[in-house]
Amino acid sequence: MSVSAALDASKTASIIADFPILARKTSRGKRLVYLDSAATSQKPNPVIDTLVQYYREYNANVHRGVYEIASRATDAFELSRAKVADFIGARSDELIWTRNTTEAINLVSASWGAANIRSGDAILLSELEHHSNLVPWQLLAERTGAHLRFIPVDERGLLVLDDLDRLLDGVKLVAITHVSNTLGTIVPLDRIIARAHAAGAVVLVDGAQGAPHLAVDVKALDADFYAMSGHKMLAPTGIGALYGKRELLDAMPPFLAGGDMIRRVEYRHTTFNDVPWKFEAGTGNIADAIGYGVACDYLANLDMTWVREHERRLSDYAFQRLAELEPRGLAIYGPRNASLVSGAISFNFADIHAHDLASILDTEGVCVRAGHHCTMPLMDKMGWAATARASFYVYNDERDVDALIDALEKAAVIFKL
Amino acid sequence: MSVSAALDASKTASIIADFPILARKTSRGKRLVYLDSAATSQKPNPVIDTLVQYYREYNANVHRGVYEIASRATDAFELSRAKVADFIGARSDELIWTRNTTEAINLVSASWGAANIRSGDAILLSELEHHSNLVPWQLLAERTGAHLRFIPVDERGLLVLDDLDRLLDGVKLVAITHVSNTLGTIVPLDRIIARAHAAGAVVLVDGAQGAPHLAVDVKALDADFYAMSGHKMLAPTGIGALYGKRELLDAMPPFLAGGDMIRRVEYRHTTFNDVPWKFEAGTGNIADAIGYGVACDYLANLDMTWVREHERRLSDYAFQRLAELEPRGLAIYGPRNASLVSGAISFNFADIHAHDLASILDTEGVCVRAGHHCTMPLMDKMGWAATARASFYVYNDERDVDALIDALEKAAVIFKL
Amino acid sequence: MDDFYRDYILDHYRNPRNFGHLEHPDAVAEDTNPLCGDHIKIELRVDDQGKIADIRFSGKGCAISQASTSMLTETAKGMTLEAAARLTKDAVLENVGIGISPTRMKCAMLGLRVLKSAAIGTIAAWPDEE
Amino acid sequence: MDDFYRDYILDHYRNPRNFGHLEHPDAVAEDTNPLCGDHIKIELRVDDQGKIADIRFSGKGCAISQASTSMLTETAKGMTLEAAARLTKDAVLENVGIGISPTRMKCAMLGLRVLKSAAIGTIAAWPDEE
Ligand SMILES: Cc1ncc(COP(=O)(O)O)c(C=O)c1O
Ligand SMILES: Cc1ncc(COP(=O)(O)O)c(C=O)c1O
Repeated sequence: MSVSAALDASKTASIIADFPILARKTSRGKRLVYLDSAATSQKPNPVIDTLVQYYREYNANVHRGVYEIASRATDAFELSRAKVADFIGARSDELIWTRNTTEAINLVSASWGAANIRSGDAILLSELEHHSNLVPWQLLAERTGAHLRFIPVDERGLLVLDDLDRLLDGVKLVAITHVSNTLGTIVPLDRIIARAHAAGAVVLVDGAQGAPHLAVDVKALDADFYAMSGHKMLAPTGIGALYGKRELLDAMPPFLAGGDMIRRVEYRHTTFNDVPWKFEAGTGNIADAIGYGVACDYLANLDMTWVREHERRLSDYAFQRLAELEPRGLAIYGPRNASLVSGAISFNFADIHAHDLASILDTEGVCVRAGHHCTMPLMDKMGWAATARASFYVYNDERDVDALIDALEKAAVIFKL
Repeated sequence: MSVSAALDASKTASIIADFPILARKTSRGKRLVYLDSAATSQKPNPVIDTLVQYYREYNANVHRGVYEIASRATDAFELSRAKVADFIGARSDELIWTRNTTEAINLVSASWGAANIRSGDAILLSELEHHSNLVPWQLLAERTGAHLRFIPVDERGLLVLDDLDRLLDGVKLVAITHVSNTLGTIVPLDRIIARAHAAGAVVLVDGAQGAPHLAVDVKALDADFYAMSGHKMLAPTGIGALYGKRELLDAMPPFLAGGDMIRRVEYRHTTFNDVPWKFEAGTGNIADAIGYGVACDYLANLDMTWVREHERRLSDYAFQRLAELEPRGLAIYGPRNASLVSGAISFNFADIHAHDLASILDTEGVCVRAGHHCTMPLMDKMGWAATARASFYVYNDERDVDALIDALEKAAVIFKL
Repeated sequence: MDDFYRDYILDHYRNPRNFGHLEHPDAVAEDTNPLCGDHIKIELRVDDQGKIADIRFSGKGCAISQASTSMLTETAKGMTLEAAARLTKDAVLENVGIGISPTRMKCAMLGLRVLKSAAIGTIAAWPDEE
Repeated sequence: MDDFYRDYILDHYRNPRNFGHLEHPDAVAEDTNPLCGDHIKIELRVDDQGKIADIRFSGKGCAISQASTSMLTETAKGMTLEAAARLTKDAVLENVGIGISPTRMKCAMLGLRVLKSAAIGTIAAWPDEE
């Protein structure tokens, strides 16, 4: 074992120690092998402790309270906004709190979309998209008379960009994922955004699987909108964020209406608050927003370059080990190249349905997701009824891959492969 | 002291012991006297512990995971929905998770409103409404060409219902608060809902200040929609709920679009899931939703009749003690009758601006809110630039009222009244 | 769950009975399990006495949904529509003969839901939620 | 914050200087503090040399916003518009002479923001966020 691998093992061990759930055993006494971080990540102690500290020490509504704990809560809430913004290279006045990626995308479709999309306009998506970056645009297209186009995906799960300029003709908006949650494919955003801007389109990036795994700099990317979910990147459930270029946000009509997003209200007329609060109606998810900042601190401290490298190495190892089962019927989907994917691998094993496979793996403590992964159209196009998906994060290591392989061996026995 | 008052003091003491924040001192060494529960409530240990347990033991995404912790998370999430529904007399398939009251109201205005409100229709609100139950209807009216009407409020802060039937003429929707957050006024919903239904209108109740303080039975009330916020009723921030009659919900188009709310998705067409999931797009606020059920358990265990009686008694005492300061210029707003109000009292003290008053009270550890309380139009109508508001909940007692009075005395000295 | 996959379950999964289509079915229903996307269609031929004279199912799904539907078609053949409409969760559980974990209950009940929908001519409730 | 309410602050609050309106002002601005609803309007008369020859403010607010605006009008009188536009947070803090808690900073800065807006003819940034 080389020195750097040893160092890395000790770093991973200290990360694992921060996640209390990973020390637990399942009801069958198995070690918890959590390979479903693409669905939601586990949370480290500093994030959990932040929630407890908030509720035990300074829980109060923000922005309007003049007393001490309200002031502390407001400061922590806005400081956290700055941290999350900074994590993706944005300014805090360009970062809107949402519940999750889905709400962030809906915000753009309801506000920017309603103001800018007209009958006959085209919206360009890719065939990789998660339902959350597809259905909002279907509904917008239905309401406005716009139409959808799709960047095609090839049989390896890579986008085919040959026709990109033709596809971009007449397009007002490109809404595209950073990373496919089903195949792990990393989308070449640089190229797509540059071409889209050249064609005069605005670009929204679905960063649900990007921000947790890759170093993101929205300014360098030149994304117009970037949507993400805290719960997939060590933060609590119920908090997400939308980055938007300030001039776009300023020009957009409000989304939800109510307290906090207003400046002056009369019975028959209202003027709205400044960005970002214009888009935040009602009492926010204060505790979890504060937790999101701590999660970003944690990741920044690990260093996102390290995170990416760690996951690349782990994927590489997983591809190797899974290949051992190919002779017995294991099929691996997606690019199969750790440099092209970000920590999620889809597969099927002979004629074992993915749900049955996941159930059997569960008896060994191995948690994987099975099904359509909220990408039904992609599944249909690829001709897969369902796949099993193993996804990795900072707290996974080679032992977890080994546990997966052992559990797959057990499934082979049960299904008499 | 009578026996029942003594019993009650011991019950209150045991409640206080459940709220860790109340044992803290401010930076000036004062006891924390929290009188801002109308903005957000404090959280008892069982709720905080629920979050910690979720994140340490069974954090996983819900609905689609087949492994053990995903199953436990799904069960807890849906069981909690049943608990919160039961708390207001509803069935779990009529209860939609939202972030807060504001989102619940926006859901109805975006979905039911867009499908049912047409140019020329009238929407009836009251002059008491919080911005969250006003601005969404202003925007809907603007979009659709409908117009708003208002049930007037008299100088005591009570609704004037003499003209109700005339006001209801041609009205499609009545959107009305259960309790005024500024004046504490309890709205006679029974009468309004009966008359509204007789006139063929659908009724949405803004229950943000109702559900935390009064025993609510949506079926007995016959409300069509009831909106509420967990954070005002002992639950974590970031979770709320919308109750809707099943037949209304079934007929409504979706609100936000994305994962979880779909049944079948193709690139160009989508069919939607059953109610309530049809209205829940993306990963929900799982931990806090589970915490909301625990908060309802806590309140149900106290008994909402006791909660109401406790707050009535405390308001009564507060009205008495505040009256002592009237000769020195204290002005009490609202009905001034503990039977007509639910635990929130607005006041001003001579020429001390409410913000200055709140700052001075803060130095004594007394937390009150100052300003327009998100009811600017009501403030304008009443001619108040700002008021201070003290609001009570289950963990407050007479000592807190006494602390408020002592702090007001100090303000009188500082301002040389 | 690992004990679930017994020989006869795997046999029904790999060799489903009454799989396919009918030429002119008298009743048809289909449904998707929203949780996993599994889809099942059932076609019925009904005789003069209102009995299920023939039955076919089609679709894709896991061993649980496929095997339980396969067994269910054997149970249903010869039943009246009324009797089929009254079938409960227990009928499926007896067929499969082994505990189903709550997360997989919908998989096991999908076929029954579709059968009952075909029998009553409208969408039936989920048998595990009745 | 309790030491904030000194005699001279209360005096400016209860007897604000330059309070009211000008007949034909050369520049006007107004703004609301979104956090509390306090509103301040400032009207300026500007002489040939671009100096603030007269100034009036109006509106309602707390002792902090009223007193700090009242003092600020005294500071501003005689200044050029350019100089007024360059005034910073510190000018206000020097006037009030005592610490302002972060929650009340916007109250203290509202008048300055309005003055600067009037001086530059468009909405100025919040002086505490520059
Ligand atoms: C009467 C009333 N309605 C609506 C709201 C909005 O609640 P939330 O901010 O939790 O959405 C509040 C709380 O501030 C309220 O008091
Ligand atoms: C690529 C992608 N987009 C969007 C989403 C939706 O995220 P959320 O459910 O947090 O809104 C997900 C997560 O499931 C995802 O993987």
